[in-house]
Amino acid sequence: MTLEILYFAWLRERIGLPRETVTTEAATVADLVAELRAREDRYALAFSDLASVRVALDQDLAEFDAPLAGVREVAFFPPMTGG
Amino acid sequence: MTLEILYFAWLRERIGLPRETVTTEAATVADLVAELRAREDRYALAFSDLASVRVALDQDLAEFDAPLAGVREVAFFPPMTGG
Amino acid sequence: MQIRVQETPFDYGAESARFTDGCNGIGAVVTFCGIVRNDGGALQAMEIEHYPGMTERALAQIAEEAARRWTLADCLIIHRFGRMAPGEKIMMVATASAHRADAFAAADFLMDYLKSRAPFWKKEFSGDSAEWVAAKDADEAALGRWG
Amino acid sequence: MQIRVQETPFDYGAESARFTDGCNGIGAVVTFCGIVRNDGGALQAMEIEHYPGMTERALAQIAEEAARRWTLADCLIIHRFGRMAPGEKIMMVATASAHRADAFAAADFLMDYLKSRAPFWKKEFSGDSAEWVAAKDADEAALGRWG
Repeated sequence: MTLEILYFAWLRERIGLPRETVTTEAATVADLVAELRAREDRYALAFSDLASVRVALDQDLAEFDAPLAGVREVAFFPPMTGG
Repeated sequence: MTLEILYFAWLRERIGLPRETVTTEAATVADLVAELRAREDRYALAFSDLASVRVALDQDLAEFDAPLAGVREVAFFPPMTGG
Repeated sequence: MQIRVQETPFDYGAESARFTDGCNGIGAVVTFCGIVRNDGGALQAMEIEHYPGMTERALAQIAEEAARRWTLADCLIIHRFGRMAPGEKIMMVATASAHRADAFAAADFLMDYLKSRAPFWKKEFSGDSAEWVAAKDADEAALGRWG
Repeated sequence: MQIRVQETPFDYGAESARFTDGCNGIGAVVTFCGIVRNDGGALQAMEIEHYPGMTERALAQIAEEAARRWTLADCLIIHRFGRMAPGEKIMMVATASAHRADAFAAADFLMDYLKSRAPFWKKEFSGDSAEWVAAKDADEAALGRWG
Protein backbone atom coordinates (compact mmCIF):
# COMPACT_ATOMS: atom_id res chain seq x y z
CA MET A 1 0.00 0.00 0.00
CA THR A 2 1.25 3.48 -0.83
CA LEU A 3 0.54 6.31 1.64
CA GLU A 4 1.10 10.04 1.48
CA ILE A 5 2.41 11.07 4.93
CA LEU A 6 2.24 14.71 6.08
CA TYR A 7 4.02 16.29 9.05
CA PHE A 8 3.14 19.61 10.66
CA ALA A 9 4.66 22.05 13.19
CA TRP A 10 7.48 20.58 15.29
CA LEU A 11 6.96 17.10 13.83
CA ARG A 12 7.73 18.58 10.40
CA GLU A 13 10.79 20.37 11.80
CA ARG A 14 12.17 17.32 13.65
CA ILE A 15 11.72 15.00 10.70
CA GLY A 16 12.87 17.66 8.27
CA LEU A 17 10.16 16.99 5.70
CA PRO A 18 6.66 18.39 5.16
CA ARG A 19 5.51 15.21 3.38
CA GLU A 20 6.71 11.96 1.87
CA THR A 21 5.31 8.95 0.06
CA VAL A 22 5.84 5.58 1.75
CA THR A 23 5.09 2.02 0.75
CA THR A 24 4.10 -0.04 3.75
CA GLU A 25 2.19 -3.10 4.87
CA ALA A 26 1.34 -1.51 8.26
CA ALA A 27 -2.18 -2.48 9.36
CA THR A 28 -2.75 0.37 11.81
CA VAL A 29 -1.44 3.86 12.57
CA ALA A 30 0.52 2.38 15.50
CA ASP A 31 2.20 -0.12 13.15
CA LEU A 32 3.13 2.70 10.78
CA VAL A 33 4.58 4.76 13.64
CA ALA A 34 6.68 1.72 14.71
CA GLU A 35 8.04 1.41 11.14
CA LEU A 36 8.87 5.13 10.96
CA ARG A 37 10.56 5.11 14.37
CA ALA A 38 12.82 2.26 13.28
CA ARG A 39 14.02 4.19 10.23
CA GLU A 40 16.21 6.92 11.67
CA ASP A 41 16.89 8.87 14.85
CA ARG A 42 14.97 11.93 13.68
CA TYR A 43 11.83 9.81 13.32
CA ALA A 44 12.43 8.10 16.66
CA LEU A 45 12.81 11.53 18.26
CA ALA A 46 9.69 12.97 16.58
CA PHE A 47 7.59 10.02 17.73
CA SER A 48 9.21 9.56 21.15
CA ASP A 49 6.15 10.78 23.09
CA LEU A 50 2.90 9.79 21.38
CA ALA A 51 0.86 11.62 24.05
CA SER A 52 1.83 14.81 22.22
CA VAL A 53 1.18 13.53 18.71
CA ARG A 54 -2.18 13.62 16.94
CA VAL A 55 -3.07 11.81 13.73
CA ALA A 56 -5.55 12.41 10.93
CA LEU A 57 -6.53 9.84 8.30
CA ASP A 58 -7.71 11.38 5.05
CA GLN A 59 -8.17 14.66 6.94
CA ASP A 60 -10.28 13.31 9.81
CA LEU A 61 -8.87 13.01 13.34
CA ALA A 62 -8.23 9.37 14.27
CA GLU A 63 -6.75 7.20 17.03
CA PHE A 64 -3.47 5.29 16.89
CA ASP A 65 -5.25 1.95 16.75
CA ALA A 66 -7.23 2.96 13.63
CA PRO A 67 -6.77 0.64 10.58
CA LEU A 68 -5.02 2.01 7.49
CA ALA A 69 -6.95 -0.06 4.94
CA GLY A 70 -8.30 2.25 2.23
CA VAL A 71 -6.49 5.30 3.59
CA ARG A 72 -4.48 7.50 1.21
CA GLU A 73 -3.30 10.40 3.39
CA VAL A 74 -1.92 10.16 6.94
CA ALA A 75 -1.00 13.34 8.83
CA PHE A 76 0.97 13.60 12.08
CA PHE A 77 1.02 16.79 14.15
CA PRO A 78 1.08 18.18 17.72
CA PRO A 79 -2.11 19.09 19.63
CA MET A 80 -3.76 22.03 17.85
CA THR A 81 -3.38 25.60 19.09
CA GLY A 82 -5.61 27.72 16.87
CA GLY A 83 -8.06 30.46 17.70
CA MET B 1 -41.79 65.99 52.74
CA THR B 2 -41.90 66.83 49.03
CA LEU B 3 -41.19 64.07 46.51
CA GLU B 4 -40.78 64.08 42.75
CA ILE B 5 -42.63 61.01 41.45
CA LEU B 6 -41.90 59.59 37.98
CA TYR B 7 -43.93 57.02 36.01
CA PHE B 8 -42.71 55.01 33.03
CA ALA B 9 -44.19 52.77 30.31
CA TRP B 10 -47.73 51.53 31.05
CA LEU B 11 -47.71 53.08 34.54
CA ARG B 12 -47.19 56.47 32.89
CA GLU B 13 -49.98 55.74 30.39
CA ARG B 14 -52.49 54.53 33.00
CA ILE B 15 -51.87 57.42 35.33
CA GLY B 16 -51.68 59.87 32.45
CA LEU B 17 -48.64 61.72 33.77
CA PRO B 18 -44.88 61.27 33.30
CA ARG B 19 -44.12 62.96 36.64
CA GLU B 20 -45.65 64.94 39.47
CA THR B 21 -44.60 66.57 42.72
CA VAL B 22 -46.36 65.33 45.86
CA THR B 23 -46.25 66.35 49.49
CA THR B 24 -46.58 63.36 51.76
CA GLU B 25 -45.84 62.02 55.22
CA ALA B 26 -45.53 58.42 53.94
CA ALA B 27 -42.76 56.56 55.78
CA THR B 28 -42.15 53.85 53.18
CA VAL B 29 -42.74 53.19 49.48
CA ALA B 30 -45.68 50.95 50.43
CA ASP B 31 -47.26 53.82 52.43
CA LEU B 32 -46.82 56.13 49.43
CA VAL B 33 -48.44 53.58 47.10
CA ALA B 34 -51.40 53.29 49.51
CA GLU B 35 -51.83 57.07 49.44
CA LEU B 36 -51.67 57.20 45.64
CA ARG B 37 -54.13 54.31 45.25
CA ALA B 38 -56.64 56.13 47.43
CA ARG B 39 -56.52 59.22 45.23
CA GLU B 40 -58.29 58.20 42.03
CA ASP B 41 -59.27 55.12 40.03
CA ARG B 42 -56.43 55.57 37.53
CA TYR B 43 -53.90 55.31 40.38
CA ALA B 44 -55.75 52.36 41.91
CA LEU B 45 -55.67 50.65 38.50
CA ALA B 46 -51.98 51.39 37.88
CA PHE B 47 -51.02 49.97 41.29
CA SER B 48 -53.53 47.10 41.35
CA ASP B 49 -50.85 44.41 40.96
CA LEU B 50 -47.62 45.31 42.72
CA ALA B 51 -45.96 42.11 41.48
CA SER B 52 -45.63 43.88 38.13
CA VAL B 53 -44.43 47.21 39.49
CA ARG B 54 -40.81 48.08 40.24
CA VAL B 55 -39.61 51.10 42.20
CA ALA B 56 -36.41 53.15 42.21
CA LEU B 57 -35.45 55.64 44.94
CA ASP B 58 -33.12 58.39 43.71
CA GLN B 59 -32.38 56.19 40.68
CA ASP B 60 -31.47 53.00 42.53
CA LEU B 61 -33.77 49.96 42.49
CA ALA B 62 -35.49 49.49 45.87
CA GLU B 63 -38.09 47.34 47.62
CA PHE B 64 -41.60 48.42 48.64
CA ASP B 65 -40.71 48.37 52.33
CA ALA B 66 -37.81 50.82 51.83
CA PRO B 67 -38.02 54.04 53.92
CA LEU B 68 -38.54 57.36 52.13
CA ALA B 69 -36.58 59.51 54.61
CA GLY B 70 -34.07 61.63 52.69
CA VAL B 71 -35.37 60.53 49.28
CA ARG B 72 -36.09 63.16 46.62
CA GLU B 73 -37.06 61.14 43.53
CA VAL B 74 -39.33 58.07 43.44
CA ALA B 75 -39.91 56.23 40.14
CA PHE B 76 -42.52 53.53 39.42
CA PHE B 77 -42.31 51.33 36.34
CA PRO B 78 -42.94 47.80 35.02
CA PRO B 79 -40.23 45.10 34.95
CA MET B 80 -37.51 46.20 32.51
CA THR B 81 -37.34 44.84 28.97
CA GLY B 82 -34.16 46.30 27.47
CA GLY B 83 -31.41 44.70 25.44
CA MET C 1 -15.59 51.64 30.39
CA GLN C 2 -17.70 53.29 27.72
CA ILE C 3 -21.45 53.78 28.16
CA ARG C 4 -23.66 55.53 25.61
CA VAL C 5 -27.43 55.96 25.67
CA GLN C 6 -28.65 57.62 22.50
CA GLU C 7 -31.62 58.06 20.17
CA THR C 8 -29.60 58.02 16.96
CA PRO C 9 -28.43 54.82 15.21
CA PHE C 10 -24.88 53.61 15.78
CA ASP C 11 -22.49 52.05 13.26
CA TYR C 12 -22.02 48.52 14.58
CA GLY C 13 -19.04 47.63 12.37
CA ALA C 14 -17.23 50.90 13.04
CA GLU C 15 -17.90 50.72 16.80
CA SER C 16 -16.68 47.10 16.96
CA ALA C 17 -13.48 47.97 15.10
CA ARG C 18 -12.86 51.15 17.11
CA PHE C 19 -13.36 49.31 20.42
CA THR C 20 -11.05 46.45 19.40
CA ASP C 21 -8.30 48.65 18.00
CA GLY C 22 -8.50 50.91 21.06
CA CYS C 23 -7.46 48.11 23.43
CA ASN C 24 -3.76 47.28 23.73
CA GLY C 25 -2.27 43.91 24.55
CA ILE C 26 -5.56 42.04 24.63
CA GLY C 27 -6.22 38.64 23.09
CA ALA C 28 -10.00 38.43 22.91
CA VAL C 29 -12.98 40.64 22.12
CA VAL C 30 -16.59 39.47 22.38
CA THR C 31 -19.34 41.60 20.89
CA PHE C 32 -23.12 41.28 21.13
CA CYS C 33 -25.57 43.14 18.91
CA GLY C 34 -29.33 43.20 19.56
CA ILE C 35 -31.57 43.76 16.54
CA VAL C 36 -35.31 44.51 16.23
CA ARG C 37 -36.87 41.19 15.21
CA ASN C 38 -39.93 40.94 13.01
CA ASP C 39 -41.29 37.63 14.14
CA GLY C 40 -44.29 37.00 11.93
CA GLY C 41 -43.76 39.95 9.62
CA ALA C 42 -46.46 41.91 11.50
CA LEU C 43 -44.24 44.22 13.53
CA GLN C 44 -44.09 47.73 12.11
CA ALA C 45 -42.03 49.48 14.75
CA MET C 46 -40.57 49.21 18.22
CA GLU C 47 -40.36 52.10 20.64
CA ILE C 48 -37.99 52.12 23.60
CA GLU C 49 -38.66 54.33 26.59
CA HIS C 50 -35.99 54.82 29.23
CA TYR C 51 -35.30 56.70 32.45
CA PRO C 52 -32.73 59.40 31.68
CA GLY C 53 -30.17 59.62 34.43
CA MET C 54 -30.96 56.28 36.01
CA THR C 55 -30.22 54.48 32.72
CA GLU C 56 -26.62 55.66 32.55
CA ARG C 57 -26.21 55.02 36.27
CA ALA C 58 -27.58 51.45 36.07
CA LEU C 59 -25.46 50.60 33.01
CA ALA C 60 -22.32 51.93 34.73
CA GLN C 61 -23.09 49.84 37.84
CA ILE C 62 -23.58 46.70 35.72
CA ALA C 63 -20.31 47.35 33.83
CA GLU C 64 -18.45 47.95 37.12
CA GLU C 65 -19.78 44.68 38.49
CA ALA C 66 -18.53 42.85 35.36
CA ALA C 67 -15.10 44.48 35.79
CA ARG C 68 -15.01 43.26 39.41
CA ARG C 69 -15.86 39.69 38.45
CA TRP C 70 -13.58 39.28 35.42
CA THR C 71 -10.27 40.68 34.19
CA LEU C 72 -11.29 43.11 31.49
CA ALA C 73 -9.18 45.59 29.55
CA ASP C 74 -12.34 47.53 28.66
CA CYS C 75 -16.05 47.23 28.03
CA LEU C 76 -18.55 49.15 25.92
CA ILE C 77 -22.35 49.44 26.12
CA ILE C 78 -24.37 51.38 23.55
CA HIS C 79 -28.18 51.34 23.93
CA ARG C 80 -30.67 53.28 21.83
CA PHE C 81 -34.08 54.62 22.83
CA GLY C 82 -36.94 55.98 20.72
CA ARG C 83 -38.57 54.49 17.62
CA MET C 84 -36.94 51.77 15.50
CA ALA C 85 -37.98 49.62 12.53
CA PRO C 86 -37.44 45.83 12.22
CA GLY C 87 -33.83 45.09 11.33
CA GLU C 88 -32.49 48.17 13.11
CA LYS C 89 -29.78 47.63 15.69
CA ILE C 90 -31.06 48.38 19.21
CA MET C 91 -27.91 48.00 21.25
CA MET C 92 -24.47 46.45 21.52
CA VAL C 93 -22.04 45.41 24.20
CA ALA C 94 -18.36 44.60 23.76
CA THR C 95 -15.79 43.21 26.19
CA ALA C 96 -12.01 42.97 25.81
CA SER C 97 -9.73 40.71 27.82
CA ALA C 98 -6.45 38.83 27.62
CA HIS C 99 -8.36 35.54 27.46
CA ARG C 100 -11.54 34.42 25.75
CA ALA C 101 -13.25 32.90 28.81
CA ASP C 102 -13.35 36.27 30.61
CA ALA C 103 -14.52 38.14 27.51
CA PHE C 104 -17.34 35.63 26.86
CA ALA C 105 -18.53 35.45 30.47
CA ALA C 106 -18.49 39.23 30.92
CA ALA C 107 -20.46 39.90 27.71
CA ASP C 108 -23.03 37.24 28.64
CA PHE C 109 -23.32 38.73 32.16
CA LEU C 110 -23.69 42.30 30.85
CA MET C 111 -26.56 41.17 28.60
CA ASP C 112 -28.37 39.27 31.36
CA TYR C 113 -28.21 42.21 33.76
CA LEU C 114 -28.94 44.85 31.18
CA LYS C 115 -32.11 42.95 30.14
CA SER C 116 -33.62 42.96 33.63
CA ARG C 117 -31.87 45.69 35.62
CA ALA C 118 -31.48 48.66 33.27
CA PRO C 119 -34.55 50.92 32.96
CA PHE C 120 -35.63 50.34 29.35
CA TRP C 121 -39.14 49.40 28.24
CA LYS C 122 -40.12 48.18 24.78
CA LYS C 123 -43.42 48.84 23.06
CA GLU C 124 -44.33 47.04 19.85
CA PHE C 125 -46.49 48.57 17.11
CA SER C 126 -48.25 46.25 14.67
CA GLY C 127 -51.34 47.09 12.64
CA ASP C 128 -53.64 49.13 14.89
CA SER C 129 -52.24 47.80 18.14
CA ALA C 130 -49.45 49.01 20.40
CA GLU C 131 -48.38 46.76 23.25
CA TRP C 132 -45.75 46.94 25.94
CA VAL C 133 -43.48 43.90 25.80
CA ALA C 134 -43.87 41.80 28.94
CA ALA C 135 -40.73 40.85 30.85
CA LYS C 136 -39.84 37.19 30.40
CA ASP C 137 -39.51 34.89 33.39
CA ALA C 138 -36.53 33.37 31.57
CA ASP C 139 -34.72 36.72 31.62
CA GLU C 140 -35.21 37.14 35.36
CA ALA C 141 -34.22 33.49 35.90
CA ALA C 142 -31.04 34.02 33.85
CA LEU C 143 -29.68 36.28 36.61
CA GLY C 144 -29.51 33.22 38.86
CA ARG C 145 -26.64 31.92 36.71
CA TRP C 146 -24.31 34.55 38.18
CA GLY C 147 -24.60 33.66 41.87
CA MET D 1 -22.40 29.02 6.95
CA GLN D 2 -19.34 30.96 5.89
CA ILE D 3 -15.82 29.57 6.36
CA ARG D 4 -12.69 31.40 5.21
CA VAL D 5 -9.05 30.38 5.76
CA GLN D 6 -6.69 33.03 4.44
CA GLU D 7 -3.22 34.52 4.74
CA THR D 8 -4.31 38.12 4.25
CA PRO D 9 -5.72 40.32 7.04
CA PHE D 10 -9.50 40.72 7.30
CA ASP D 11 -11.46 43.84 8.17
CA TYR D 12 -13.11 42.95 11.49
CA GLY D 13 -15.55 45.87 11.56
CA ALA D 14 -16.62 45.44 7.95
CA GLU D 15 -16.99 41.65 8.32
CA SER D 16 -19.06 42.05 11.51
CA ALA D 17 -21.36 44.58 9.84
CA ARG D 18 -21.69 42.55 6.63
CA PHE D 19 -22.52 39.36 8.56
CA THR D 20 -25.11 41.11 10.73
CA ASP D 21 -26.79 42.98 7.88
CA GLY D 22 -26.84 39.82 5.78
CA CYS D 23 -29.11 37.98 8.24
CA ASN D 24 -32.86 38.65 8.10
CA GLY D 25 -35.28 38.47 10.99
CA ILE D 26 -32.66 37.74 13.64
CA GLY D 27 -32.49 39.32 17.07
CA ALA D 28 -28.96 38.58 18.24
CA VAL D 29 -25.43 38.45 16.86
CA VAL D 30 -22.41 37.40 18.92
CA THR D 31 -18.93 38.01 17.54
CA PHE D 32 -15.55 36.89 18.82
CA CYS D 33 -12.23 38.30 17.64
CA GLY D 34 -8.87 36.74 18.54
CA ILE D 35 -5.85 39.06 18.55
CA VAL D 36 -2.09 38.40 18.77
CA ARG D 37 -1.18 39.26 22.38
CA ASN D 38 2.16 40.66 23.38
CA ASP D 39 2.33 39.49 26.95
CA GLY D 40 5.54 40.90 28.29
CA GLY D 41 6.40 43.08 25.30
CA ALA D 42 8.91 40.46 24.10
CA LEU D 43 6.87 38.86 21.32
CA GLN D 44 7.96 40.01 17.89
CA ALA D 45 5.79 37.85 15.69
CA MET D 46 3.48 34.87 15.59
CA GLU D 47 3.37 32.36 12.78
CA ILE D 48 0.41 30.09 12.18
CA GLU D 49 0.81 26.87 10.23
CA HIS D 50 -2.24 24.94 9.10
CA TYR D 51 -3.24 21.85 7.13
CA PRO D 52 -4.79 23.04 3.86
CA GLY D 53 -7.84 20.97 3.02
CA MET D 54 -8.32 19.51 6.47
CA THR D 55 -8.61 22.99 7.98
CA GLU D 56 -11.64 23.95 5.92
CA ARG D 57 -13.13 20.50 6.46
CA ALA D 58 -12.67 20.62 10.26
CA LEU D 59 -14.10 24.15 10.52
CA ALA D 60 -17.13 23.15 8.45
CA GLN D 61 -17.72 20.12 10.69
CA ILE D 62 -17.50 22.28 13.83
CA ALA D 63 -19.91 24.84 12.35
CA GLU D 64 -22.34 22.08 11.33
CA GLU D 65 -22.27 20.65 14.84
CA ALA D 66 -23.07 24.12 16.26
CA ALA D 67 -25.98 24.43 13.82
CA ARG D 68 -27.30 21.04 15.00
CA ARG D 69 -27.13 22.03 18.66
CA TRP D 70 -28.59 25.55 18.45
CA THR D 71 -31.02 27.43 16.24
CA LEU D 72 -28.79 29.62 14.11
CA ALA D 73 -29.66 31.83 11.16
CA ASP D 74 -26.01 31.79 10.09
CA CYS D 75 -22.44 31.50 11.32
CA LEU D 76 -19.10 32.80 10.08
CA ILE D 77 -15.53 31.66 10.77
CA ILE D 78 -12.50 33.51 9.40
CA HIS D 79 -9.05 32.21 10.41
CA ARG D 80 -5.71 33.49 9.16
CA PHE D 81 -2.44 31.61 8.73
CA GLY D 82 1.11 32.86 8.14
CA ARG D 83 3.05 35.54 9.98
CA MET D 84 1.40 38.19 12.18
CA ALA D 85 2.60 40.96 14.49
CA PRO D 86 1.26 41.66 18.01
CA GLY D 87 -2.08 43.47 17.80
CA GLU D 88 -3.05 41.84 14.50
CA LYS D 89 -6.37 40.04 14.34
CA ILE D 90 -5.88 36.28 13.98
CA MET D 91 -9.45 35.10 13.56
CA MET D 92 -13.11 35.80 14.17
CA VAL D 93 -16.32 33.87 14.58
CA ALA D 94 -19.85 35.26 14.42
CA THR D 95 -23.22 33.63 15.12
CA ALA D 96 -26.71 34.94 14.38
CA SER D 97 -29.91 33.73 16.00
CA ALA D 98 -33.39 34.88 16.99
CA HIS D 99 -32.36 34.78 20.66
CA ARG D 100 -29.23 35.75 22.53
CA ALA D 101 -28.78 32.48 24.47
CA ASP D 102 -28.33 30.47 21.25
CA ALA D 103 -25.98 33.04 19.71
CA PHE D 104 -23.80 33.16 22.86
CA ALA D 105 -23.65 29.39 23.37
CA ALA D 106 -22.88 28.68 19.71
CA ALA D 107 -20.05 31.26 19.54
CA ASP D 108 -18.53 29.94 22.77
CA PHE D 109 -18.80 26.34 21.45
CA LEU D 110 -17.23 27.27 18.08
CA MET D 111 -14.26 28.83 19.87
CA ASP D 112 -13.72 25.87 22.20
CA TYR D 113 -13.78 23.36 19.35
CA LEU D 114 -11.78 25.48 16.96
CA LYS D 115 -9.01 25.86 19.59
CA SER D 116 -8.49 22.11 20.01
CA ARG D 117 -9.95 20.43 16.92
CA ALA D 118 -9.00 22.57 13.93
CA PRO D 119 -5.48 21.96 12.53
CA PHE D 120 -3.71 25.23 13.35
CA TRP D 121 -0.37 25.52 15.14
CA LYS D 122 1.12 28.72 16.55
CA LYS D 123 4.82 29.52 16.73
CA GLU D 124 6.05 32.53 18.68
CA PHE D 125 9.14 34.53 17.74
CA SER D 126 10.84 36.64 20.41
CA GLY D 127 14.44 37.79 20.37
CA ASP D 128 16.51 34.91 18.99
CA SER D 129 14.08 32.18 19.96
CA ALA D 130 11.19 30.60 18.09
CA GLU D 131 8.90 28.28 20.01
CA TRP D 132 5.80 26.32 19.18
CA VAL D 133 2.97 27.24 21.52
CA ALA D 134 2.01 24.27 23.71
CA ALA D 135 -1.64 23.26 23.81
CA LYS D 136 -3.26 24.16 27.13
CA ASP D 137 -4.89 21.53 29.30
CA ALA D 138 -7.59 24.12 29.99
CA ASP D 139 -8.49 24.26 26.29
CA GLU D 140 -8.86 20.50 26.06
CA ALA D 141 -10.83 20.48 29.32
CA ALA D 142 -13.16 23.20 27.98
CA LEU D 143 -14.58 20.70 25.48
CA GLY D 144 -16.06 18.80 28.42
CA ARG D 145 -18.53 21.66 28.91
CA TRP D 146 -20.43 20.61 25.80
CA GLY D 147 -21.32 17.03 26.76
